[in-house]
This record gives sequence, C-alpha cells and structure tokens, in this order.
Amino acid sequence: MLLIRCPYCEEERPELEFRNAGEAHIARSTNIAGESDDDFEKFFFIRSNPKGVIYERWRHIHGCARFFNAVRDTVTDKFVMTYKAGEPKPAKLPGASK
Amino acid sequence: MAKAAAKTKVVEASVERRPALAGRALSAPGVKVEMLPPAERISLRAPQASLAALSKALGLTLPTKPKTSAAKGGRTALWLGPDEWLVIDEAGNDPLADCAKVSALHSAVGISHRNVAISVTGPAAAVTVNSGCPQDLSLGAFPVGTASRTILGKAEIVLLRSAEDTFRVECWRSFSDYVFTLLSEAASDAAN
Amino acid sequence: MKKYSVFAIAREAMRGHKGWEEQWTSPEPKKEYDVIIVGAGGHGLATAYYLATEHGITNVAVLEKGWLGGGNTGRNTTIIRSNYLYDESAGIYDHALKLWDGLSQELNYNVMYSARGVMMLAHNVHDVQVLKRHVHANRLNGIDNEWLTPEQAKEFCPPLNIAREARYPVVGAALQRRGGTARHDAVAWGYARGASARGVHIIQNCEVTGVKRAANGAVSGVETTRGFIGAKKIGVVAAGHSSVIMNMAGVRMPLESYPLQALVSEPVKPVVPCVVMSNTVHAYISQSDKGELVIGAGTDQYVSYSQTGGLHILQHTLDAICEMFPIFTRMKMLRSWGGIVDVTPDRSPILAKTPVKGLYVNCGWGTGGFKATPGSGNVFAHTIAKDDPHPINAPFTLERFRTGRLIDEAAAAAVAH
Amino acid sequence: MNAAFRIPGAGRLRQATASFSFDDKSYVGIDGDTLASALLANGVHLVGRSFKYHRPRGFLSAGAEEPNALVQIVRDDARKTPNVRATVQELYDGLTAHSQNRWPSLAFDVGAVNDIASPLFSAGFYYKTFMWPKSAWKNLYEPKIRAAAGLGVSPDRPDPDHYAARYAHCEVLVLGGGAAGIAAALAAAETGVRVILADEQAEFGGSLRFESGAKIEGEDGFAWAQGAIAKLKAMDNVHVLPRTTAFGYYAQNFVGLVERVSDHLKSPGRELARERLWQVRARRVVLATGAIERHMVFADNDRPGIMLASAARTYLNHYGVAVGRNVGVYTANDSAYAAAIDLKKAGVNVAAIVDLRDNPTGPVIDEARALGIEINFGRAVIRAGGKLRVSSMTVQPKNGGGERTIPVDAILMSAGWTPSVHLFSQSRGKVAFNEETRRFVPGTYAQDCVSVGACNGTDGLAATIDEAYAAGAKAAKDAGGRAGKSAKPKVDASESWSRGMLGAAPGAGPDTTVKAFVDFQNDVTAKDIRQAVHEGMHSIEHVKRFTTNGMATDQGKTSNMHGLAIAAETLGKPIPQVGLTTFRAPYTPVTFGSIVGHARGALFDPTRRTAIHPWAAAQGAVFEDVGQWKRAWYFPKAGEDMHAAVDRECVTVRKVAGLFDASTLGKIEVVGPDAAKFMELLYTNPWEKLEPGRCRYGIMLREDGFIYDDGVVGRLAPDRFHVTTTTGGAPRVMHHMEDYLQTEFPHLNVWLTSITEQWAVIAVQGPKSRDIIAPLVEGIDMSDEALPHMSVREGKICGVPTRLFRMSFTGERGFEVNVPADYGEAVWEALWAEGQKHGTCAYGTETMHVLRAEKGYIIVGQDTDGTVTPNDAGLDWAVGKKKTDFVGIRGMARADLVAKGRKQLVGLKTKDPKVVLEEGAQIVDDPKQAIPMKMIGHVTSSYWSENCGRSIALALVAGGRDRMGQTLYVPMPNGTIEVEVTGMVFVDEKGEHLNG
Repeated sequence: MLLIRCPYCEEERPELEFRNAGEAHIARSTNIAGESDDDFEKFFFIRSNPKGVIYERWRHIHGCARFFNAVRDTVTDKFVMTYKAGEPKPAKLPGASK
Repeated sequence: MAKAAAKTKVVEASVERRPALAGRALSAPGVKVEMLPPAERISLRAPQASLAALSKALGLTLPTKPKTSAAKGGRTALWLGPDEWLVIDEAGNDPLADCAKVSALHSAVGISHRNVAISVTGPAAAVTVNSGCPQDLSLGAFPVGTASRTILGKAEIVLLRSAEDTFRVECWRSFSDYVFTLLSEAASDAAN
Repeated sequence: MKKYSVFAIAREAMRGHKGWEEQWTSPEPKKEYDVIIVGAGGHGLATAYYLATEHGITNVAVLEKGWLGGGNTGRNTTIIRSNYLYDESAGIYDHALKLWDGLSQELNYNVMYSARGVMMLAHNVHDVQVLKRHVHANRLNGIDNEWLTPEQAKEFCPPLNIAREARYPVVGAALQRRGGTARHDAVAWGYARGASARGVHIIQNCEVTGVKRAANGAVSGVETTRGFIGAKKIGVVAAGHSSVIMNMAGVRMPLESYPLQALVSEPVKPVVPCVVMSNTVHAYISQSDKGELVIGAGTDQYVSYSQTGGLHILQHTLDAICEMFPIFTRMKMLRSWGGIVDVTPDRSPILAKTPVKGLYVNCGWGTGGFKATPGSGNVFAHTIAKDDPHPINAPFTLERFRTGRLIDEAAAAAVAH
Repeated sequence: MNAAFRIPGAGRLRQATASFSFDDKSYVGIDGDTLASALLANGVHLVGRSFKYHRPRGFLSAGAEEPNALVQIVRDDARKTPNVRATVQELYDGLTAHSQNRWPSLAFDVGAVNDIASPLFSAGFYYKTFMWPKSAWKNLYEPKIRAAAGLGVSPDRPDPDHYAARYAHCEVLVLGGGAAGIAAALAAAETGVRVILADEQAEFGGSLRFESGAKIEGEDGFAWAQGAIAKLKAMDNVHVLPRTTAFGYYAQNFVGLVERVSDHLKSPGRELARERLWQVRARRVVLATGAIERHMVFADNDRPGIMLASAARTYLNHYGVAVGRNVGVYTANDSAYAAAIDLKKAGVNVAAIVDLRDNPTGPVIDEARALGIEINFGRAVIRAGGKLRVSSMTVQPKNGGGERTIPVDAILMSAGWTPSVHLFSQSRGKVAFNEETRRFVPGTYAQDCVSVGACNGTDGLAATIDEAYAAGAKAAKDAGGRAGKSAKPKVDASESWSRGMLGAAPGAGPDTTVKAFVDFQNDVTAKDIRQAVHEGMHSIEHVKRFTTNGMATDQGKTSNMHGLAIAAETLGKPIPQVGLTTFRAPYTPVTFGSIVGHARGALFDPTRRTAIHPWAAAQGAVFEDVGQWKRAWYFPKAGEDMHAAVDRECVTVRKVAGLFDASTLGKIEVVGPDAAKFMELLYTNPWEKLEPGRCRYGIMLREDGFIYDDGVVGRLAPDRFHVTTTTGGAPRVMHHMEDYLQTEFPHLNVWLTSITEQWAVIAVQGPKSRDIIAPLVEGIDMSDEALPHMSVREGKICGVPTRLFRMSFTGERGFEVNVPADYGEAVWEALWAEGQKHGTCAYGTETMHVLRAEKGYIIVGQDTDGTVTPNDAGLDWAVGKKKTDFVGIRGMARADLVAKGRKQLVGLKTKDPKVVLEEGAQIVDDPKQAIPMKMIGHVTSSYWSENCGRSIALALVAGGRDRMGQTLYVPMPNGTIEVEVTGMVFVDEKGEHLNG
C-alpha cells in the first residue's frame, strides 16, 4: 500500500484513501465538439504509459476529496512529488540532475 | 424568542424520529463503543473569501489548517478539505439556518440524517479504530481535536478525536451497522 | 527433435537422464532475420512456432529481455475459457480453445490442458441477466456454456458455499465444461522447443532498445543490448512493455500497464475440482495438479512496471475467496507475485498491422491473455506472414478507438478474465 | 516422568507436562516444547512422507525452514489445520497431530512405490508423457496425479475461529529478535521513538537458544536476551511481539506481520482471535532476520535422524532433548563442531565427525579433539544407511578411496549458513554475492531499512551486536529520536562461524546417479538440477520451475543456494551470473484467515439498508442485493409466490396506488451560482431554462458518447438542483462529476454534496396517490395546476420537512416523497395507513421493473450496457440539439456511433402472449441458419405483464426502429420463439394516466 502525499492535506496518507485517476496533463479541448477524430483519439484513448516517470492524477477521495497531480516512477513506484490540480507540469523534478 | 414563537406556527413532527441503531452500545476491556444521539449537521463548502462571514454566522472560526477542527458552544467545525467543512451541532441549534443568512458565496447542505455518530472511548480506543483505519492515531500524529475523513475497513468515515481516549466516528447512515459491528469486533480484540 | 514419450523416459532412466537434448538452443543472434518477434512469452513463441509450421517462415528470431516465459506467461493463473459475449471475442478465444485441445500432441509436450470446467457465479439479478446473455450468445455461436442452479453449482464444486444467508449468496452459475486450466510454463517451453527445432532462434537476455526505420518509414530492424539485428518485419508481443517498444517505433498506444497479483496456497489433496470465478464477489480460484489453490483477482489501481502490488489487493482477493469458500480460512498463502498487464480502453486485445510498414502488434490482453495463447499466436503469424490479418483477428484493430467500433466485453458483461 | 531422550538437567523447560498424540499414539511432552522437540524426546523421528517419492522423513530443522515435518493439527472437526511445521507448533496439553501424505500408514506407505520407480520420475518427466491417448489425460492421468499430489487435507467446514487485524505505526521496526534485533531495539528504544520488535519464535533470543558459548553482559546469552526483552516490554514506547512473523515487505516501509495469538493454547477463550494481522508503517526498518543453516547434499541425506547441526543443538540446549544416542557429524564448517561438543558433554556418544575440509584449525576443533571425538578431515559421507531411520553413514576420502561404514542413529550436518535476505529482497533491495564467503548479502537498498547481524553476512556475536546497536541508534535518530546514552551490550564470549560449501558434496557429483536431496519436500535431487541444465534450462528461474526446486512450502530456505550452485557448476558459470530466484512474500506461509482478518461474514462487505427496511422486513418482504444495498424485491402475502405477488402489486398500482421505497437512488445536491452551467456540461439535456420548481429527466454520458447514468433532476432554486442517479451508479457519478468540476471546469462556482442518505424516498404511484399524500402535506398546493407532472416543492409532510417530487416511473400519477432519513419509516407508516383507506399495496423492485417496462422506461445497466448511445436507446429527444458542449458530445459523433444498423432499443411481443422471453436471450432474423448464427440483438428486459394480460419485452436489435412489425426469432434450447418488433410503450400510449 503506497503512501501518498496529498498537497491539500499537506501530509502523507495511506493509498486506501486515494483513487488513481489516470494520466495527468491531458486537457479537454474547449472546443471538443469540433475536434478531429485524431485529436479525440489522442485525448481520450492514447496514453503515455511510461516505464519511468509518470505524471498522473489522484483523488484523495476518502480524505479531502480533491484531485491532484503526482510524479511517480513506475519502475520503483516511488513518488517524486505531488502538486495541486491546475498547477503546471513541473519544469524540473526535485532530485533530478538535469 | 417567545414573541417569534407566537408569530410563527411551529409545525410539530407528528411522526417519531428513528435514528439508526439507536442506543446500541458495547463494552469491552479498555474500550466502549456506543451510538451517539442525533445532531444537526451541514456540509459547508465555501471559498476563502467567504470564511469570515460564515464564521461569524456560525459563531466559531472555521479552521483552515488541514486535519483540524474548531469547537464552540456545542458546535464543531471539522476541516475536511480546502473548501469543505463538516459542521456538527450537538446543542440543538441549526447551522443551516445560520448559513442561510450569509450572502457570501457558499453551499450549505443539510446532512443531519445522512450521518450517524459512534463514540469509541477508553484507553484502547485508538487501537480499536486502527483495526480498520490505516492512519497513524498516536497523540503525536493525531492529537486531540484532529479531524479527518478516512477509511474504516470498507467504509468511509469522518474521524474526530474529541479527547485523548475518545474518538467520534461519523459514517453514513446505511454504513452504521457495518461500522458499529467492525468497531465492536475490534474492541473485543483491542485490549488483548 | 527427439520425440518425448514414456518409452523415451524409460530409455533415459537407464542412463540417468543424461541423454536428453536441449529443449531449445541458445544461439548467438544473426545479423538479420526475415521476422523478429519481440517478446518470448507464450504469445510470441506461439507466433514463431506457427510462422514456422504454417507459413514456412523459419528465419525468425524471438528476442527476450529476460528468460523465455518469464513474464505474464509464467505468472498467470492459467484459466482457459472461450465463453465470451461478442462474436469477435468468441471467435478468437474459441479458436484458441480448439487449439488447446490437442496442443500436447501437436507440440509433443504435455501442456496439461485440463478441461475441468470454468464456472462463473451469479450473485444477483443483474449477474443472472449478464451471464444468461452469455449462455445464449455462446449457444448460438456453437460454444458450450450452460446455466446451473446453485445446487447444481455446488454439485459441480462441492466446497462452494451456497448458503442463502451468505453476504452475496450464489443464485446461479454459468459453466463452460471445455474451460479449464493448463500448465503455463509448459506452454512456453513446448512452443519454444517446437520453434527451436524448426530453426527459430530464441535469444534470451537480449533487450530491445530501439526500433530502426528505413527512409521509406518501414521498419529495418531493432537495436538490442546485443547489437543491431535487422528484419523487414517485426512483431511486437511484449505484453506490459508494449507501449515502451511501440514508442521506440513512434507509435503511441491506447494502453496502460497495471500490476496484477496472484497467489497460491500450500498444496493440499484435491478439494476444488474446477475453476470458479465471481465478478461480483471478485476473485477466482482453481487448484493446480500439485494441489495448490491458485487464486487471483483485480489489478492495482495505478500504472506500474514494478511487478509488485499492494497487500490490500491480496486482502480483498482472499476476503472474496473466504466468502465463497468459508472453509479455507485455515489454508495458508504460500507464495504471491505480480505481473504487468497491458489494458486497452475496451479491455479487448489489439492484434493488428500498425501505421508503420512491417510493424505488427499483438497486445492489450489485459488480465486474460493466457487462454488465448495458441489462437493469438496462430492468427498473428498469419497477419505477419501475409501482411494481412486473419479474419479472426481482423476486428482487433488499432483504429477501432477512433471509429468507436469497440469490442467492449467489460462494458457489456462486466466480467473480468 | 521423563521421555526416553529427555536429558535430565539439560534445556530450559519447566517440568509441567503436556500429553499429546501423534497418529493416534499418546505421548508426554513438557510445557514449552514444540511438537518436534516433544516427539524427539520420545524418540520419534519418522513424521512425514515426501511429496513425490513418498520417502520417509524426519526433522531437518528446529524452526521455520522445516521442509519435512509437516503434520495435520486437529483441534476439533472444524479446526483441522494442514501442513503445520512440527518444528514451529508449540505443544499444548491435548494436542492432536497426524502425519500426512501417506496411506495406509506412515511406516508403510503404498505411495512409496514411487521411490522404487523414481528413475522414471525425473525432473519434468510429466511434460514428456501422459499424452496418449489424448483423452487419457483428463480421464486417467490427471486424476491420478492430482490424488497423489497435495500434502495435507483442506478443512471441510467453516472455521469457528476468528482473526483480528490492526494497523500500526512506528519509527523503528525491528524484525528478528535474536541478539542483533534485541541490540538494535535497545538502542532505538532509549531514544524515545516508537519501536516495534517482532520475532517468529515464542521466545526471543534467536540463535542464542542454542549457542551455549555466548556470554553477554556477564550472563548466558539466552538469559541476557530474556532480561533485555523484559526491559523493552516495560517501556511505553516499545511494543514487543513474540510469535509474530514478518511475512511481507511492501512499498514505503509497509510490513505485514502475523501474530499467532492462540494456536499454542490448550483452550483459547472465544474472545481470543486465533491470529492477528499487523500492518505496520515504519519510518525505518531494521532487518535482523539471521541466517539459516544448510544441509549437506549427499546420497540418502533425507533419512529420518539426519538433521541440521544447529537443530540438534537447539533440541539439546533449549529443549533438553538428545536427537540420538550415537550421532555422526558431517560438516564443511566449524559450527557443527559446537553441536558435537554440546552433545558429547551431555552424554551422547559422537561416533565421528566427518569434515570435508582438509586441515581446518581452531578452538572448536581442539575442544572436540580434547573431548575424545573422532575427527576425519578431508572425508565425505557418501551415503546414509537405514530407511525409516538412519542407521549408518558411509565415509570415504573426498577424492575417492576406501569406504567405511559407521553405525549412527542420527547425523548432524552443516554446509554453512545462508543469510536470510528474504525480507531485504522483498523490499526490492538488490543482493550482492560475496565471493569470499560465497553468500548473497544485502547490496543496494531500495527503502529506508538496514540489515544487521547474520542476515547482513556479519559473523561473530561481538561484531553483530556492535553493528546492530549502532544501526538501531542511527535508525532512531534518522526517524527523529533523541540521542541515547547507554553503552552497547558487552559481549564476553561468543562463537564464530566460518564459510561452508555450496552444492553437492563428493559422492553426489555429476558422475553419480544417487539421490542426494537439495529440496527435501519436493524431492529435488542434485541430479535433477543437472538434468534441467542439460535440457536447456539456463536461467535459474527455468531450473526452479522445471525441477520445482525451492517451490515447496519452505520456499527453498535450505535448498535455494545448493540448487543455484549445482546449476552454476553444470553451466560452468560463476554463481552471480546465473542469478538468484526472486524472493516473494510471504516469508513463511500465512493463513488466509489472518489476511482476511475481520472481513468475514457480515463484515465481508457493508450491507446497506434503508430507513424503511425494518418495515419491509416485518411485512415479510423478500430482498434482493443491488450493489451493497438490500432492496425489497416483492411483498408476498401468505400463499403467494413471487409471480402472484408481483401480478397483484402491478395491478394494484395501476388501479389504486402503491408505495415503493426508492431511498437507495443516488442523490446529489448541486449548489452555486453556476449550477445550471455545470448541469449543462454534465448532462446531454438543456438546463438553463428549467424553471425552479420543475424537474427534468437527465442523461449523463461518458466522454466516449455512451450512456453512463440517468435520473430525474429537480431545480429547487436558481442555484440549487436536486439530482438523482441510479442506485448502483451513485458513487461513480459523484466521482465523475467531481472530476469534471475540479479539473476541467474549476472556474465554475458550484459545489456537490451527496444527499443520498439524507433523504428517505417514498414513491407513491397510482391514480389514488394524491389522495393518499394530500392529507399529510402542509404548505404545498397539490393541484395539477400548482403541482404539475415533473415538478418539485419543498414543504412538510407529517410535520417533517419534505422535498415532494411529482414524477412517475410507472406512467401513473405519481409522487416521490423525500423526508429526512430518520423520519422515513414513520412517514412511510403514515402514508401506509392513509393508503389502506384506498386499498393500496407496497411494491418492490420487481414490480417497479415491470411497471416501467410497460411504459418503455429504460433501466441504465439493464437495457443499456455501456455500448449504447442516447440515439440507440431512443432518447435523442433528451439531447440538447443547440448545445455546443457536454461530456460525450464528441464521442457520440464518432463514425461507428452514428453508423446505420446500430442496435436500437425496441419493444418485442411474443406471438404466443403466454410465452415470457428470457432476459439475455439472443435474437436472429433467420431461425433456420446453421450454427454459428448471425445474432442481431438480445432481450434486455422481459416480464409477464398482468396489466397487459401478456408478456412484454424490450430488446436491443440491429436497425430495430426500422423493423417495426417484423417477425424475428429467439432460438432457445427447446424451440424457437417467434416475436414481433413493436414500440416500447405497452400501456397508455398517450400518457393520459400521468394525470389520471
């Protein structure tokens, strides 16, 4: 059971309180009705599924109920960081050399 | 008060209120689990800018620090999220009516009947709750006054530590049988 | 390839079993092959086997980053069935089931396909509607699947709890008698032996690190930890790692990879005679020939390549098992492990050509790919050999998410595995 | 009364006796014995049979690594536990044990014929045969194999014991309570942080139990350990857990442990759990899991009486039991000498020590020699004699030469020690091979843990305590503890271990065909491992799977390293290149019960009941499970079956009225100035113009365009909607709405609150519904003009607040009365009393289903299945044509979702009105076609309609709306049913009843 830092509760809480909500930073188009087939497929079906660093969404569903974003290594399952929904994708990851 | 009462015809409920599991209690060595009486409750949602007005109307300062609560005059406000509070009134006053007077942006929804409360009291109270709650309930991590929505086994609860050896466990009405039964079973194991 | 038989065993026994030949060779990679298969799991090895036996293509390399059969092939709970709802799914899984029946003889390797029956439990009215829909569709598709009362279910599987007071009482069951289990390692090894004997190179400890494409966009080979290996046709059969390999070729996939855990108990004398699955209570169980109860359930909730998962997932699984079989609380979990399952948005596989010429993909089997192994390899070999899908796998395209022509067993049936 | 092999004055057990039985024979042991020590005290070595060859087996070990001595413990008929290690099971008075995997008896086992035929049963033989004829696998071979396999017998009735569970948190978790673990715990504890110390044994001390030479702080090592534990137990910040096995090490220092609470007690009270699961989250973990001795791999090394040297020493020094009267010792390292010395001093004859090494020197060798023990260097035991008990060992110079057979009644062996890196490896740490000591030790750490003592490859008590104490202090400091001030425990005397050997001993080499066991339980010999390599199994994982080495219930604790060494030697590769198999949880087998804990029976899953449930139960309602809810299904009167009850309920509702408990429907209050905007985005329908006080049927899609949920939504105020969802959909709809609100439309000022359980909902449906409700309502004008169909008002009923919806899921005039849940039952009773004046009934979900089907109202999840669009369901009218955005707008425009020939929802009437179709039945247009048939749809809903006097059905049919009036066919096993495609409304097509 993972331990996840909720950026709203400002502490690490057990995974049982959370629900994973898939890949992060896939914005829904403000003109979704006019989107091409290609773009809609990318938006709704295509996923990065990286082996390594993933940007993903979680919801602290049985806690503060907020959605937020996390950066995690999918090989070790270690969290690099978490941040609030709506905040931009971090340009630099803590601990990353580059 | 008397004047107001004379003016407005108060419609008395002609039917009885039947709270879930009313009166149920279990004692085990080191811990007692019992249903608490009904209380008035609202789910309050509001942005930062509305907090002063709402606090004033409710008669207590809505806490803004995660996992904390504020209590005054039989009324407790539990921080559940950055824009969410559970307000519990055990003194018979109606927080919904208090919020209705506030024009600042907010959502107040009555949930007095949605939730029920179970008290877990005694030296083994924390161990009892930890039978199904994965949070650290030591006094260091979860001091008196701490409030948190969390998990108990397969049910969601709101947990409030009201004293060193007392927890208030709030759950939805239909989960009360499950939550009470789990706490009872755990209570019997807690002192061993 | 020396034939296996009881006589061969007797002969070898006389000389201390020192005369057995290698089941597969471990050659150095050549510079170029006609076809490269990425991934030496059951599906990849079966593909190579059928390329050799049905299409005469033997200049084939199967590249494996670890040891053959070491991924989901060697980690799954070995359930075999074909009672799927949609014609497309029923088509491919029943193609596989027909190949399972006779695979030991075909491969001269006992894969222990055991048609002991797969029983899926219904616990409420909705389950009954869903499972009966399967039973009827299967019947008209010529696939066996029959409805059982709770009493009949218990007769078929005596330890099952059908008490009405159970939290989720059993109200009926669908039984596919041809369903069952097989010995997972033997499937990989049998196909490996068969392919190797026909000239296929199985190259283990050889991780693909890049996919090369020629100027015209078509594939030209792969970079590996053992150097560049050329090929005009590449079949990616990399299960949980499919996204990773396909990305190397510039193709982004509608896939996510999740941890799937399973466990076995200590061995006991026969007690569970068939496979029992419940979607509502959410677990499945069978008993291996060795006597271990083989148990699985759902995935962890997040994308991961760690081949581990949380203890709470195993807890939920065993909660469910002990709800269906309250007699098992004193049984002991002996071993638990995790695999990486690649899941598509409609929970059906992708077995198709790709936008890149010469690149083929066989992935997205989710939690239930083992049962399809022979059928999947068979039609994928056809797809690669002919550069055209076999009618059986034609619906399992990559484009279906764009058009909406999904094969959504999960939505339609809410039955996992 | 002393058993024959109990040595007076030896061991640490008190003299309270406990009687027990093994295979129906009675024995006497002593309180504190294990079943193994008690049996050995009585001279019993033969306790089990092996898995494949059914060879007689005794005790290999005195601990958790035991592969052989597995027994069935029987407390009573319902509490039979298979595969219990006798070396771990504590004795209690009255314990009853049986041997396993033998027939008819342990001493004479018919299955042992496998041993004679064993040349045929080589590694992986079953992959090569049993294939002819094809049908024989299923009918003959597999049943035989299955019957022969398995060890113990599964329990056959529900377990009366219960299991407990607990989450715990600490700064320092110390796993293993030997000298290292105790030292680490002492150091950590005095810093004030929370410490948990766990050990699998009943008593702490680990190898101090047998190391007679250890002296710490002036005391015997074991006595020091007990004193230290007493000190730790007295500290508030320390939790000491004996009989507790850490079985799994998960991500972020989350460790699963099982505490065996009552399996050692004669008659545990009902209040005691059998076992307790601890799930501990620790800031730091100290692994002090010790090392496990390896056996020597030589011919017939599995005979009862042949055991690990440390086990014999434990039986002597802790339990006061001699494992024989005339023992031989076979070793490749020093530690077995200590066993020989202790036994000799206790009066046991040591026939000879056989040491593979050429000229080892050291104090233990000198001491053994001084005691007059015969020592043979450079020699090997090439064979053991005896069958049900070892009777001799045959010794030969290790490079060949003359044989000599020495009579013995036990052989103590030691090939060296394997660090227990299991938990370290589970933590995803990488082990490293130490070439000098030839063992795998912790290399790279993946989590905040540290290994100390023998499991870290640290030799010697003084070095172990130094290392462990420092590590305990550092772990505590890193986790926030204050500095400690006590000095580390002082080691006055200790024993040291030297490196041993790996793989087969001389006499069991590649040129031989002897049975030299590597894995005892699974009958894997050195020869089997070599054969696997010869057959192309070059990966250690292949070797393991092909031979089953290390896959028995002991998970290779004694066999893995030997197997690896033999494979490496055969491959001609260094050991690290062949690699180690993965260590997987659990460390030792754990019961399902302990993992499940409280989650059994009623606590398997919450059972949700409505406020009105007690009334329905008292009326004799039959309930159905809908998700976690129990819903009243139908209300049979005396003598009625389901069919009769539903017919009556259906007719009564349409003729008079009925009461229905709709409380389980999901309810969400949507509040805020942007509430209507939000509704516009989440539902297909338009909402902005819906007047407060009015209701609308809403459809929610997923982004892919398929129907996700539906329900009636009432607008209570411009900024307040009361949304209803399906019963099963409530939680996911809330999640779905929150997802969009928080992440896609965060600019909207609106909040969502679940009010499912705030309101009990009583549906009153039927022509008399208003007459029933009106007398109890205050403050709401109930006239059709003031309260038309699809409207909502707030007011009071029976003096309590209500949200009164005028709406219908039956097609009749109808209301849904929402009242605060605690009043639900009483208001229901009041309505019921009113209803009785008119002859109303209570109805359940089945009648609700029939009535809505008569009107063609769909049930999401039954008539739709996640692949159905609004158009497919005939609900195009509910999609706002002018809307430019809502969830699903783009998905439902994809090519296949607007293609011709999609399955559409239609009505079906059977040609024979008495025939009721089966839900899920498939539809074809040509009944004569051969199988596989082309199916064009299926029946989604089907009922007998007493109101129509015939059966009715809804179905999804390809191009269905273009087939009105067509005859289609439903082929069933006992004949094909003809049906006609119709509209979906079977009753009151004009909708006049809504105001009737």
